[in-house]
Amino acid sequence: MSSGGESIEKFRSLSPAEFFYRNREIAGFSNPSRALYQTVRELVENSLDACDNHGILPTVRITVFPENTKENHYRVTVSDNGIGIPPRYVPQAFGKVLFGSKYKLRQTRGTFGLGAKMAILYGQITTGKPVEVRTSPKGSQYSYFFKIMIDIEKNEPIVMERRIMKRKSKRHGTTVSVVVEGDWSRARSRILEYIKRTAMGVPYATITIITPEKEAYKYSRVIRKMPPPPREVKPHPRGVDIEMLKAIIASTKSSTLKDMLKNAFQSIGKKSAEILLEEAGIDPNKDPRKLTLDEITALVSSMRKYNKYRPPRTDALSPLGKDIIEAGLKGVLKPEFAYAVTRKPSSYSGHPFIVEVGVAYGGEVPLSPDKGPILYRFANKIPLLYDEGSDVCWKVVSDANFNWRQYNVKLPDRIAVLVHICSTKIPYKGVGKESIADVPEIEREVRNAVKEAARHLRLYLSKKIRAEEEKRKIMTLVKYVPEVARSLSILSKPPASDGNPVDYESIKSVLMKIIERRARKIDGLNIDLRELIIDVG
Amino acid sequence: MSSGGESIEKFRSLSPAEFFYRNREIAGFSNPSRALYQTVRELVENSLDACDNHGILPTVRITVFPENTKENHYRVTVSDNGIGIPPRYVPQAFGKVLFGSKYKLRQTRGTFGLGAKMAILYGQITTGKPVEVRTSPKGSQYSYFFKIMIDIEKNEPIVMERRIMKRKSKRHGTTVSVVVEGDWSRARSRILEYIKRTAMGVPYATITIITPEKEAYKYSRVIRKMPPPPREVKPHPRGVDIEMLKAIIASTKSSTLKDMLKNAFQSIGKKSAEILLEEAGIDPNKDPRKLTLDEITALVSSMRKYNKYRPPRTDALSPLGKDIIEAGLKGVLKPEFAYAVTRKPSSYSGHPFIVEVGVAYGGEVPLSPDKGPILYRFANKIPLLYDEGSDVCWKVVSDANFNWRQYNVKLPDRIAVLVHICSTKIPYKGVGKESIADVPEIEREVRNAVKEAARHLRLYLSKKIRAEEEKRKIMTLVKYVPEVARSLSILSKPPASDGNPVDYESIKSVLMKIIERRARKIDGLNIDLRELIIDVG
Amino acid sequence: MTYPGIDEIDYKQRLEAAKKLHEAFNKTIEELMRGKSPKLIIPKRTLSNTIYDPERKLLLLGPAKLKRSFTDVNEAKRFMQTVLMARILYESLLNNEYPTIRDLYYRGKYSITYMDLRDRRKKSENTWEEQKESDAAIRDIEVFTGLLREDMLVLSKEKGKLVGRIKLRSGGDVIDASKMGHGAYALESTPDLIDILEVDAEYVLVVEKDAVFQQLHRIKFWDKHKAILITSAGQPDRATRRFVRRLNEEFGLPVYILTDADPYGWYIYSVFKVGSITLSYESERLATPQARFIGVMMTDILTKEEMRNVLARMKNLRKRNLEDILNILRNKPYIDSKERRNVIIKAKEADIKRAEQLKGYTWFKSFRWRLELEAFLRYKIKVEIEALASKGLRFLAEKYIPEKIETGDCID
Amino acid sequence: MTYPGIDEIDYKQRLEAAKKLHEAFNKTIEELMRGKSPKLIIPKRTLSNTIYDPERKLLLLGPAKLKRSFTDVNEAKRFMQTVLMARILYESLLNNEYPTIRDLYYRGKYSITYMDLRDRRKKSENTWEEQKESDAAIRDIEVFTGLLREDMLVLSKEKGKLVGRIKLRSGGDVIDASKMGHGAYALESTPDLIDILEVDAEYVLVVEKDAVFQQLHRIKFWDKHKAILITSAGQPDRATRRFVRRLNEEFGLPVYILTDADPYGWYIYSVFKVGSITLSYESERLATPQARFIGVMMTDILTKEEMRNVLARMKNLRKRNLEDILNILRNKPYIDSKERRNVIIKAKEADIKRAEQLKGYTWFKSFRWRLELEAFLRYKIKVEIEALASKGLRFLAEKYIPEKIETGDCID
Repeated sequence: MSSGGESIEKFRSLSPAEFFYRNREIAGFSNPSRALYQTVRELVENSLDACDNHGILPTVRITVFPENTKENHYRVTVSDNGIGIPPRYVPQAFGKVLFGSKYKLRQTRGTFGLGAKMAILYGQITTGKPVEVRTSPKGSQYSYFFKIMIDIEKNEPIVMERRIMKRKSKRHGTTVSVVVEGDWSRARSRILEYIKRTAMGVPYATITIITPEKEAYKYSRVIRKMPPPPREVKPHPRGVDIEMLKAIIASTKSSTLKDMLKNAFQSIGKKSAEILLEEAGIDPNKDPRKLTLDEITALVSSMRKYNKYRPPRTDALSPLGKDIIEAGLKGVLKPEFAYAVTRKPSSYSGHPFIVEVGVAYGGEVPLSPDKGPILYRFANKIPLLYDEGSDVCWKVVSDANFNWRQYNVKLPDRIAVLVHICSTKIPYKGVGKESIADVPEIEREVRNAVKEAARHLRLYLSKKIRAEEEKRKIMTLVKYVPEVARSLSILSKPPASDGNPVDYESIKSVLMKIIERRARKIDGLNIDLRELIIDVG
Repeated sequence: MSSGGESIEKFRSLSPAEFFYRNREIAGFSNPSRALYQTVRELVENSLDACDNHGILPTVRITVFPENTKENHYRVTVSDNGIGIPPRYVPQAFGKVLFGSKYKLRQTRGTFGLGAKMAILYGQITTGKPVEVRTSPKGSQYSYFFKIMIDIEKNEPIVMERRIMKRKSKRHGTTVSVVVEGDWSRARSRILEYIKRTAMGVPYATITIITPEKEAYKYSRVIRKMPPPPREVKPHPRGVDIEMLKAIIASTKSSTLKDMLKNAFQSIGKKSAEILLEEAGIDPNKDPRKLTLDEITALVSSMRKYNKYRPPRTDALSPLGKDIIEAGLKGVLKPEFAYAVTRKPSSYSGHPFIVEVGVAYGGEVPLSPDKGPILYRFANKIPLLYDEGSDVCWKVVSDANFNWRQYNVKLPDRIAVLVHICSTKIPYKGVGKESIADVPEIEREVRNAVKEAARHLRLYLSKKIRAEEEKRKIMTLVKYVPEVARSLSILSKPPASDGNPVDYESIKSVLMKIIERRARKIDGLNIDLRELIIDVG
Repeated sequence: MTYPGIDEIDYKQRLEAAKKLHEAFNKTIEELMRGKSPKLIIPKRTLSNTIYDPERKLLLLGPAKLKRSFTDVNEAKRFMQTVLMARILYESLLNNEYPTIRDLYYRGKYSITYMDLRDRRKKSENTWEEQKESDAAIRDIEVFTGLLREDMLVLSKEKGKLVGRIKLRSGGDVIDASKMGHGAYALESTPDLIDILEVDAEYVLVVEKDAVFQQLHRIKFWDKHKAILITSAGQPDRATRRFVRRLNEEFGLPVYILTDADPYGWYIYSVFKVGSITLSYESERLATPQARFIGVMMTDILTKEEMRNVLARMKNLRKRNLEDILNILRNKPYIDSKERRNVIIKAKEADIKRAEQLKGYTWFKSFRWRLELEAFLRYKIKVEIEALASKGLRFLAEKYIPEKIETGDCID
Repeated sequence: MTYPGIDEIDYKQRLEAAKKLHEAFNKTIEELMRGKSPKLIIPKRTLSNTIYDPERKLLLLGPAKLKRSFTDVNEAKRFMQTVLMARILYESLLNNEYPTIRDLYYRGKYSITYMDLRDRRKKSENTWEEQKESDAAIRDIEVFTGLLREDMLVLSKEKGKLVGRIKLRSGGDVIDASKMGHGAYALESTPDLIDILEVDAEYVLVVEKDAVFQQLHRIKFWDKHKAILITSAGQPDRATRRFVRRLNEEFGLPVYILTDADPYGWYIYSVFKVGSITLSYESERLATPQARFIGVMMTDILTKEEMRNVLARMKNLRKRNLEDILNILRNKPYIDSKERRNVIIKAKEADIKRAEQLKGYTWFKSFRWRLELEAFLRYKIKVEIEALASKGLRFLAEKYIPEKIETGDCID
């Protein structure tokens, strides 16, 4: 076909690895400082997922060592005691972009199957060094060692070395080691802050980092309670879209639409399936494979509008829970009051999510800014450090949008809010995973959770205020008794000394009796008020 | 191999279409309002590229019409008079993610081969409607019409309809039409602002938008001068990385390293090739295919450190140029002074870029904020509207980082700065393409460009101030002459009326002579100063 | 009571005041000793209980009372402060002291020490922090007992000066205010203890500004025009007001007030005439309802054209008012528009607010006052007495003041 | 010159002043008419040209002069303002006016209209905007001609009052200041025109505060202690200062100054004694170098323990100083530490800054003044005269003042 024009475009296809290699900034690898931080982060999060998703109390050890000082190359090594990786998957898991274990409906820290590969890709581009992986899968008798590089054009792994070793101990886990060009001096405080906050959100883990200066920072496990590991679940119908329904139809084994809906989705039973199909005007017994595009569109529309589903199943999610959050806040911030809320599950676009909020007040909590409380954001247990201002959580808790005065809090005050959002899919604003997008469903849940926690705070504060108030009133009277008695006593003496003056003690005594009458109405006040008086000199 | 553990991970691969379908937020499709804006934007930018990259003065027409009011579906249609698309490429260009014409070293507006496909993907998910494309390639006698959907799992196009028509007129170009779920009322002002700024940066285009309310906004071409279209070029050696060099080695036809360097890179001649290889300690006549990984690493290192290359070729770039920028600023802002700078090309990570800066001052320029001048950002002729605060350009021009006082500007003032960065690859912070990352090379160029423009502004301002100053001095004396003459005249009369008073006119006349003596030294001042006096009443 | 400085009149006054103080509080004490919670019933000094009596042309306290109960926690501190102040005043009277209000503040100020119920710690609180508080206590006692502070021999800073054909007896001396040279007689704090022996004058001219007073005195204005010249040197103090009142009340002398043409000057006039709004209980003895405002007036400087603009703003004008206007404007403006440019001062936001307030007061609702205020609000300008001096002192003394008194161009 | 109010003395003064003014400016005019750019050579009134003369114990203007040339664009406006003010003063003198400085401001203020060279539009500019500017012009003329404003019959607001055994002649009247009843004699603006006829007193007591003056007067302190009692009612005006100076100079009366113990009070003392720092050219006639500070002193209220702390801060103490201390502290503190708690006021930041400044002045560098200032800076507290009243008026009149005078516990 066509065409003799002098300036015809040339078209070609691009592998995912090549795409991300060319656009590494969008995943946070924009400069040596940021890249080093991002590398640590991606590897640590993979390690934590390999542990707590499988009921293992995590022990993670990070080292950042200089590899080639002249060229600013650093070796980042992260070891965990996780479940390990089946050796047949290792090459692809580390050498093929968009390959991984996280593409399903279950809460994990990493989401894009991209992070670790970006670190490897970046290391390979900047230092030419392969990634080194040593893994000891749980239950296996062997340890496996790999050196892998990525064929960027083909998006395929190149295994440069592979070894198998018989293992003596039962210790399992994975160690990943990459060499990247980095800028430690500028990344240092970022990385240490990240590790500290991570430890705050995962108080059941032990995390150690050893820096190029050979300093070790260790955060030891403070509780042994763990959130239940998440499980994979079927999608929730409220978040269905046309594309998803088409995929389900293509793979279903059900012979009627009704059955298909029941089998493919959570929260749909016989009855609701019938209602949905009636709404869409489709025969419930129709063969799913015979649906027209218009029928699919109608069915999606009715599934999204129906509002009597059971809430999404929480099995896929792993919230921290009230106890862990409150323990974390108390341990780190030492407040006079702490309260946490775990909301019921909800969903957006078919992804279930749970919002958890903790509020810490008073005590040693640092003073907040004027514009809002101190905010600690977590997404699937990951601390979010940057771009706070554009995060939906900040939008909710900032003073401009949340009426803190209504809860007896006048900013700035000693108040901190922790928000944890867990979901099978966190809607990040960018691949850098630093802020969460304004999804209305999430915004509403965060607001309700903050309100609920703030109500408990208000209750605490107003009780405290009332008790103080009553005592203050009594004191107000008692303290003035001596002067009033003295003055009235002096005024009672007529100028031309006839008449009948009243002495100080008598007046004082009458005044005290009047006050005691009043004080008796207050319960819990059992003290001789006279002891409070210090007579006038 | 492995392994009877109870909780083994399942691994699988993901197609790029599926990846972006799941993560559409990162490309800016996070909600109906944002998605509608992003859809318009992606299609308009593709249209402009199809014109001015090929020397065609662009005429672009956009319509946004309601398609299904109940479900908030809008049809967005964008037509251009561009070069058209060869029909054999149409299905993949619109139905396969990461396929396109833009994966080469040449400045284009779109970069990721992703934008239009994301709009199509989003439309398909939310409305189930295919994209409709009508294209009339330049020089062909036919028009082609397609309806295409994307097979997301396979990342392949599904052509639902295909027609060929014999064409009468010679008019060429492409019309793309998608139906998406949108929120026009919230996206309206964003979209109109985007169109306005686009027109500001491309004053040689005619752009029309027709809104759902049937209002038409038309920006007509104001000049016919166009920037020269960019051409594809070889990479610059300063931005080489290990991966790139490996790819070049794999495909080179040269038999010696020296030849390979000369052929594969711009700015390398015989001499510099020899120097580079000597630095890396490699025989210039070695067969490239026999290089070890260590040698490759050494060569990359020496290529990146060498600092005597000719600057990168500008053929791949299409800067607007001083004239177009100044015309744009003057036309839109009506300033009393405007000056623009086009810097010499530079490069970062192997990508050439050019920075252009225009400064507009005084006149009808609106008052800037305290924190910095009004900033108009363009990247490859695209206006950037959002996330200004995190953009490298804001970092450079904000008062905190740029000493405006040194240039006689005290903020707030009537000052605007336009920054245009063009490059074969703009380092955006996110796929949303709203802000540019802090790449040191770019930051330095922007700062130098702003400094250069600001120096011309300072020159203008200080000349203006000096001339005014001289005149002011003369006025200062002249205006006080009447009162001084009167007072001295009255004081000259003794109290006991003997003595010799001096009259008003005589004193005035002497004073004026003294001033005229002084004024004669100022050139260009040719006026009888007496005319300026208004005598005391 | 053996100090040589004690004079008979002061001593008599002391005894009388002390008796009243004792009696006023003794009732409360007696009730208390019968076991009742102690309280003071005090006339309210609030704005809402300040009433303008159009008959007597005075601001007076209305009938509202407040009950200051010791057992009301919101009132306890003020109760304590009130009895504390009463005691100090009582003691001063009995000890032949002449305290100032600042003295009283110091004498009553000390730290009350007590044990706090809440944390069982020793704490302390001052009886009062600022003189504002002790001053309020003095005022409470004034309205509670009906004794003014002067009656209790409290002295205060006095700025009022006097010259003219008048003879007084004070503290045993006879003073002839027409024999003060270029200086003047400075008034005392207790003008009720002055004997006015002889008055040979036709009116009293009160001048807001001390320097203008001196200028008029220097050219013996009072001698030529048979006037008593008084200056309040700004906001009038109580003694000056009381003395002016006595001259008017006891000798029937007309009183003319000369101030700047601005809300501040008008308010000075208002204080002389009806009393201070915040201290209305004093008015009965301090205010001079017959006092009249002689200038400077807005109408003195506005052109006929401008006056028409002002009239256009005013509603409900009667025909008689319009005739008045023609009459008023006969000799005006005193300052032509060219001179004026240099003597007018732009009104500030606060001035305008103040004028809006004045507009609301009954005694500023007469036609002539409305004219002044509307003129001010229309043109937003102020004029000082000194502005007339741009035409020379003789203009003020020989034309402006006499002409106004003669033609009756004064505002009541 | 036919106005009846003109008196002989004033008229003579006018002619003399007018002649001086004319002569001073006529030199400039003559030079100008010879084609020279006009200029005025004026003694500099800057701080750096203010010199303390330790011999005469006075602040005086130094020898530096400034050349105010009309053709210097930075000086042109001030040149215009200076000759404008000279003209107005000259005219006032010749017209028998008694202007105030506010009058002069108004008389000289008008809009200069001119055509602007730059845009050929009519523009205008006021001769001066604020009185600050016209006041500066008056001062320039004072130093330029050697005439003080009083010499030019410029009147000003006067706050000074006087009682005691003294007879004066002013404006033809004879005034006996011991016959003022409870009131007082208010001083005039031109004290050099007063004839002091007879003085039967042993010293002059100047009291900063009017109310304290009234208290002392009320108990006839001046009679019992043969004193002349004067109040400056705050910062002293020029007439009060000149009159005090005359009493000291012409009659050899010791002068004692009684102020609050704070930098503001000390500065008042300093103005009486050596003159104002910003207006040092007046000192030669207005200051009283012999005046002594009688109190309130920091050393009046500090305990011996506290005094030791203060001494520890002071370097270069000689043995004699230490003996002095013991002597000073013999009768002190006058106020015990419990009373003190309620009468001391915490110093503000501005007070401390001011005290640091005072420390730098030569006349505050004597041992006794260093003691006061260091005590203030160490404890950062202020004490008012009224604080002594917490011990009763009699304490002040019968113990504090007499004892200090007798024992010589005053600061020079």
